Amino acid sequence: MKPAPFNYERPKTLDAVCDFLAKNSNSLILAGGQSLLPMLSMRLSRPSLLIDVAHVKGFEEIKKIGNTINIGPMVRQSVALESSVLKNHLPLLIKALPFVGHPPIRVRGTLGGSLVQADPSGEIPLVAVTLGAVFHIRDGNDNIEILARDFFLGPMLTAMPSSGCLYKISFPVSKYSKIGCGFHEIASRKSDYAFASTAVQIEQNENGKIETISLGIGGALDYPQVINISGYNEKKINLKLLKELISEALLNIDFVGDFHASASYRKRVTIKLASRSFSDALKEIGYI
Amino acid sequence: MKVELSGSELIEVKPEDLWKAIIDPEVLKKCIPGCKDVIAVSHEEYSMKLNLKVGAVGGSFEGKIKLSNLEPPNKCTLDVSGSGSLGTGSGIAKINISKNNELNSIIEYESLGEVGGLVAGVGQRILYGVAKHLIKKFFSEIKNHFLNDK
Amino acid sequence: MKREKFKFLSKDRVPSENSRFVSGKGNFVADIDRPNMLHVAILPCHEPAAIIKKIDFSKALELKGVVDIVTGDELLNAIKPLLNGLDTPHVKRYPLAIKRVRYAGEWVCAVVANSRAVAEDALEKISLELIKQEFVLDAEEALSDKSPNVHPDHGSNILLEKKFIWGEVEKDFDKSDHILNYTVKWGRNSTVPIETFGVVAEWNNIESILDVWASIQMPKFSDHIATVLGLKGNDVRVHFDVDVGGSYGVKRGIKHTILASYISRKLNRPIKFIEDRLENMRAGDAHGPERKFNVSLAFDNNGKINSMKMRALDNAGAYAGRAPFQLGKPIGAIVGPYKISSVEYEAISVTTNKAVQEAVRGFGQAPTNYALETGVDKVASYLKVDKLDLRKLNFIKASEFPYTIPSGSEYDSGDYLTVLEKVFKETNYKDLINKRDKLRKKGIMAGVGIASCLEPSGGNSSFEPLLNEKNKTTTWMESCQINVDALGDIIVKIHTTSSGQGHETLVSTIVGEILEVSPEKIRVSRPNSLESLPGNSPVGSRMAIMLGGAAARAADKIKSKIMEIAKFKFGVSKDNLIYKNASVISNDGNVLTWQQIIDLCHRQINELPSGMDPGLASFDIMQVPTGGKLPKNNKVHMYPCYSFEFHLVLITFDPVICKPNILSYTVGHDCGTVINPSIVTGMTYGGVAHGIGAALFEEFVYDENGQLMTQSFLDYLMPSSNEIPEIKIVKHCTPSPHTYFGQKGSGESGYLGAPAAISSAINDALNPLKLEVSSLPIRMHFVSDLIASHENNGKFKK
Amino acid sequence: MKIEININNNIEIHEVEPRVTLLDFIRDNVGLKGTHAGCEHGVCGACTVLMNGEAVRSCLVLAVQSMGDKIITIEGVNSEDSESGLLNIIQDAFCEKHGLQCGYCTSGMILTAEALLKVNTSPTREEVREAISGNICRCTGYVQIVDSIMLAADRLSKRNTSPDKS
Repeated sequence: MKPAPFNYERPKTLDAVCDFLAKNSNSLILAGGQSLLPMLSMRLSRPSLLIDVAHVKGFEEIKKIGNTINIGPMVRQSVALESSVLKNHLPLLIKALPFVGHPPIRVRGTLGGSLVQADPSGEIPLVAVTLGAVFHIRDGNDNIEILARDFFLGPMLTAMPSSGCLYKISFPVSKYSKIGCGFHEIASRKSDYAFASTAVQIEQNENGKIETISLGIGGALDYPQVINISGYNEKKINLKLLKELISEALLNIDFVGDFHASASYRKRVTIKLASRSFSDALKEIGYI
Repeated sequence: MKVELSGSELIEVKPEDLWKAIIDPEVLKKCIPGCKDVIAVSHEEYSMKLNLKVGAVGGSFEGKIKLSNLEPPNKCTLDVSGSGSLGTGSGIAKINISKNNELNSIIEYESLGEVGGLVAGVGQRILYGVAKHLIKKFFSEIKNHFLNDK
Repeated sequence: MKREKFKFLSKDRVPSENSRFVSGKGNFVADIDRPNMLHVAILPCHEPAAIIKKIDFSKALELKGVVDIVTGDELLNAIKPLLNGLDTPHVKRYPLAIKRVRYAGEWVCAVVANSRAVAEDALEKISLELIKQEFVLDAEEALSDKSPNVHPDHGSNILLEKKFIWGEVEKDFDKSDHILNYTVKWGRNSTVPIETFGVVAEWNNIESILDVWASIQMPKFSDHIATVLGLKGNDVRVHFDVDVGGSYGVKRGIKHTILASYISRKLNRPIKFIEDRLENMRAGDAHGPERKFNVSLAFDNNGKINSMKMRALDNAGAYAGRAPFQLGKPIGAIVGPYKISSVEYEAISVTTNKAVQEAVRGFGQAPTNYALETGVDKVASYLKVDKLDLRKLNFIKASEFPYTIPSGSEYDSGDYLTVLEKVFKETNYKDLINKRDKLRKKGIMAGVGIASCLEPSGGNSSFEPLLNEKNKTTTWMESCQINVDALGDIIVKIHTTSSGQGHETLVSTIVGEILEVSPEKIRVSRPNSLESLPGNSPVGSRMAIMLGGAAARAADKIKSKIMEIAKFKFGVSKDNLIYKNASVISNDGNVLTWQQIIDLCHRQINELPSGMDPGLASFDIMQVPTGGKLPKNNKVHMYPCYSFEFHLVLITFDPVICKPNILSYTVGHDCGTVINPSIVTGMTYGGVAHGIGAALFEEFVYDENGQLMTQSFLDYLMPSSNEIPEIKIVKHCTPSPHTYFGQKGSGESGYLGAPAAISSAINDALNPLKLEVSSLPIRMHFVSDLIASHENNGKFKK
Repeated sequence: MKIEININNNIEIHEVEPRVTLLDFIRDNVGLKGTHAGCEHGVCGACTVLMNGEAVRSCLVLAVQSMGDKIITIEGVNSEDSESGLLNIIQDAFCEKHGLQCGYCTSGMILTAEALLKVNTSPTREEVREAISGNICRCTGYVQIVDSIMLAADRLSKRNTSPDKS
């Protein structure tokens, strides 16, 4: 199990990265490599050039600018997990990260790499979709912004242009006084590809009114999706109602099944995990 | 691994034109995702080269397309088989083109594919989703083809 | 020897192998580099059945660094088929596919290159022209006349079909109050060591000798190599000082070794072939039993089980391998720890278009135990009696040993009820049931599982003549050599590789015990096969008994010589001499020290009794205790010793998610006298973990097209530290009358009962819903879907 | 490509193809055989090494990526931290508690334990289980491995709190 031959470059600027991408149509970006290396070793992936972006200036930064958290694509998952900015402003991401691989994977694995990899069971893509992250991509001389929920098209399939490079991920900071969140997932063994995962964030204003509810589901579908939960404004929110709303919202969604987990199982579990995630979120804002 | 897919697409072109397109090597080459080459070996058999890429996964395939049960411009059966660095693939697709109205056709397909080798053995989790996506892409390219024609 | 007198035995001593492993100094086969060495990679064929029309490797040969490409056609003319032990001359197996492939992943050709990476580059440039053939995957279907034959020349898919009737089965069925029929399935799983199989083969054409370093656990390995390659036995030198990175049965590697050795001879260069994980999972010796059991139990109103009919149908895969014999060994403990007076056993092994099965921990015993234990649970459930009480009622009592079971095997010793009592002191059964009931009231699925079973140990091969009448083997020896050098230091030689069972510690402890020398001072050496005495490797849970036995007997011979010398020196009878602390003391106060003994033996032959040889050395070749007989009337005494284990488990799960949570796991274990407690304890923990894997996670899954869906560790799931609970082990010792110290085997412990216990617990949890699962592995979605489709579903949903 | 990597405080300079993993570099180029290949696709953890003090899987890193990083393998693990010069406290604890059998996963386990005990000096058994959950062991059922790491943690904390004791 040895990779096929390829060339290797480690540019220091985004321009240089884009230059390599433009010049070589069969190049791939190496952003940590925790998913890419197995694919290379099994020869499922056969780039002629690997562009290691670990040394690109600014790619490891986490910054809060105004109401936006900007995250560089090379921020390691283990670093993100310890980031006080992320702990304060993106608690959902902090709850999701421990489910990503095992500790040694998170030391090397990056946020950007995980997003572009677009594994259907990826936790970070699910959080990005749920929180409405925006991906900033440079393609040649063009800067493109793609909303997370428009980015993922299928398993490992994204709207990334073939010569594009993700250089920044921005997450909106909640404008409300309180946020509550919950993240739950189930796999055969902890850290396996999730059969189903659910991410919930609830925002509450200073008067205690719930302003937004976001539910994202992953693992059970071809790519992470935001589930529109409607019909809660009129009534008081409770778990029973939410569960009904979730079940209703999932009615027409095509779940994926395989020998590890049937589609019907994934659907039932998604409902159950979504309820748990809601329960956590509502508890955090003191609603229940 | 078995991959069963069926569906239908509305294409804004007459059945006769659609029929011509889907048996035209040049159109197939343009519309099959990753296709590098389609050569007609005979009226009913094409050889094909693919360079498929799904995210970071990619590999080359060589294969054949055989047409049978031809009932122009409505029906045919496509028998596709190939192998390459990622494994083997084969499948049968039944195609039915019908007239929707004067300008539109509906193409219905029922396909049963088999994927074997490495990609089935390590990627079974995502194969179905990828296959769905590729078929979707094929039809959107067919639609693009007619749009550009206009 | 009495236990309480042990100086080193049964004491918590640090195994001597440990220090080299914790410092990264193990000598694994992948670590061995030879000058001018070449590397091999394998081209698999991904069709389950096809005729090979053409292999075009011309482009691959052009690649820089590629030295040679070998195909099956080449091997066909150069070597003999691998040996399979059965009388099936038309089921021929070679390292590479000959003319046709019979399972997806089968090896078609081998590329030899300067590096493994280049060899893999070349694989991509080989093209195969194939004619697809019909294939069969299911064992029942393979039995049918309508199915394609995996080996057309063989004429059917049946490798072995044998029915045994031991005792008055029909009579016992007639007289019983009830009969219960059931089917259970054991999924195709295996032990999947973290080290794949590897071999380095080096032919020396000047000396006509083949050196082999391989990560093996296999009896008669060098004989097999020599036979297939047409060499003399003394042309093959297998190095036993290789550390093996786990085996638990599967590290056979004969086809790998034959291939590498053949290439080495052909090219006259050292060949290294280390399987990668893909090669290993598809077509290495990675797969284990896949078995379906149809069982009928006949029992009385009070729960007494009188008779059993068992049909075991095994899906051997494409070639014979060791699969058929894995139906044979369980005959030695076919009734488990129970008094069942008669048994009908039908063993069927069929070929299918799946990868070949090899030996796996327990050699078929774990599936059989699972089938039997599931039945005992079912009888209890049917009669509405407690499943523990039912077991107690049917147990063979301590006073009844030695106990001969219907198939002819004699159980040596045991005290099952005492083991249970001890377990309940650690984890009270009633408390566990109460805990379960409390959890159930909270809407949690909860079940208590138990399993009691035996580990036949002391590895004999009596199942071979039983299943193949042409085989007349009655010996399955093991040996050991001891030399005390001129400085008085002890070297013990053992003639096998070791894959984590601590053989060096085993023999140094035993020799140290007998000679009363600290085991730390004893060096254990593992020479090559040319410098070795005959042995049969650590199969069948035999090394404590057989290697330990041979070491003890060899040490006794040293001691006897010393006593002879002392007798001569002091002119007194043996009764007046005591061997103590490596010296001999006479009752009149004379002392012959170790140093003096060494001087006499190595330097002063004139002081030795006349005719006595100089030096102080011995060897022993030991026959399996109680062995040595051929089967008679289809009955056979299988193994000498029977260890006992009792598992008690509490499992909970959410009725929707169904992820099993093992809240409590206790094992009672009686393997007689324990040589090294931390080794035995470790193997039992490991065996339980391995059994939990088989019960819940592990399976080589084929799809309906014959494709292996689990070619990597992404889909073949082994338990991690998160899935294995804190296991409690409760020890008891019923010594075996047949072994030197009363020891029994323990290498398969845990694995033999854990799958049955886990299944028992999950079925107990499902029992209130009148649902059950009867095949392994028990996947979460299967249980959840089962519950969901049940009409009572609503009231359990929370 | 010519690359320089600091392995066990030695600067290793070798000519390698970019496709060579850090695992193969350590074993084949540097010749340190204590780092083991188990699955080569990042699941089993047998190839774990320390990179800048943290446990990583050397099969999931290319050698060329590691230029500038400090790698410690099992052969270098006792260099800073051994009283006898032979085995360090964690290695000793694995011996004593028999936290191994065949020894194949052991290097990876010990390095994972090193990384854990650097950041968490007194872990609970649960934390130890979580930390080693990416390292598959087929022999031990993990119990004695957890015992070993707990013993090592205890000894390390005792040593660190009583500097006089040597």
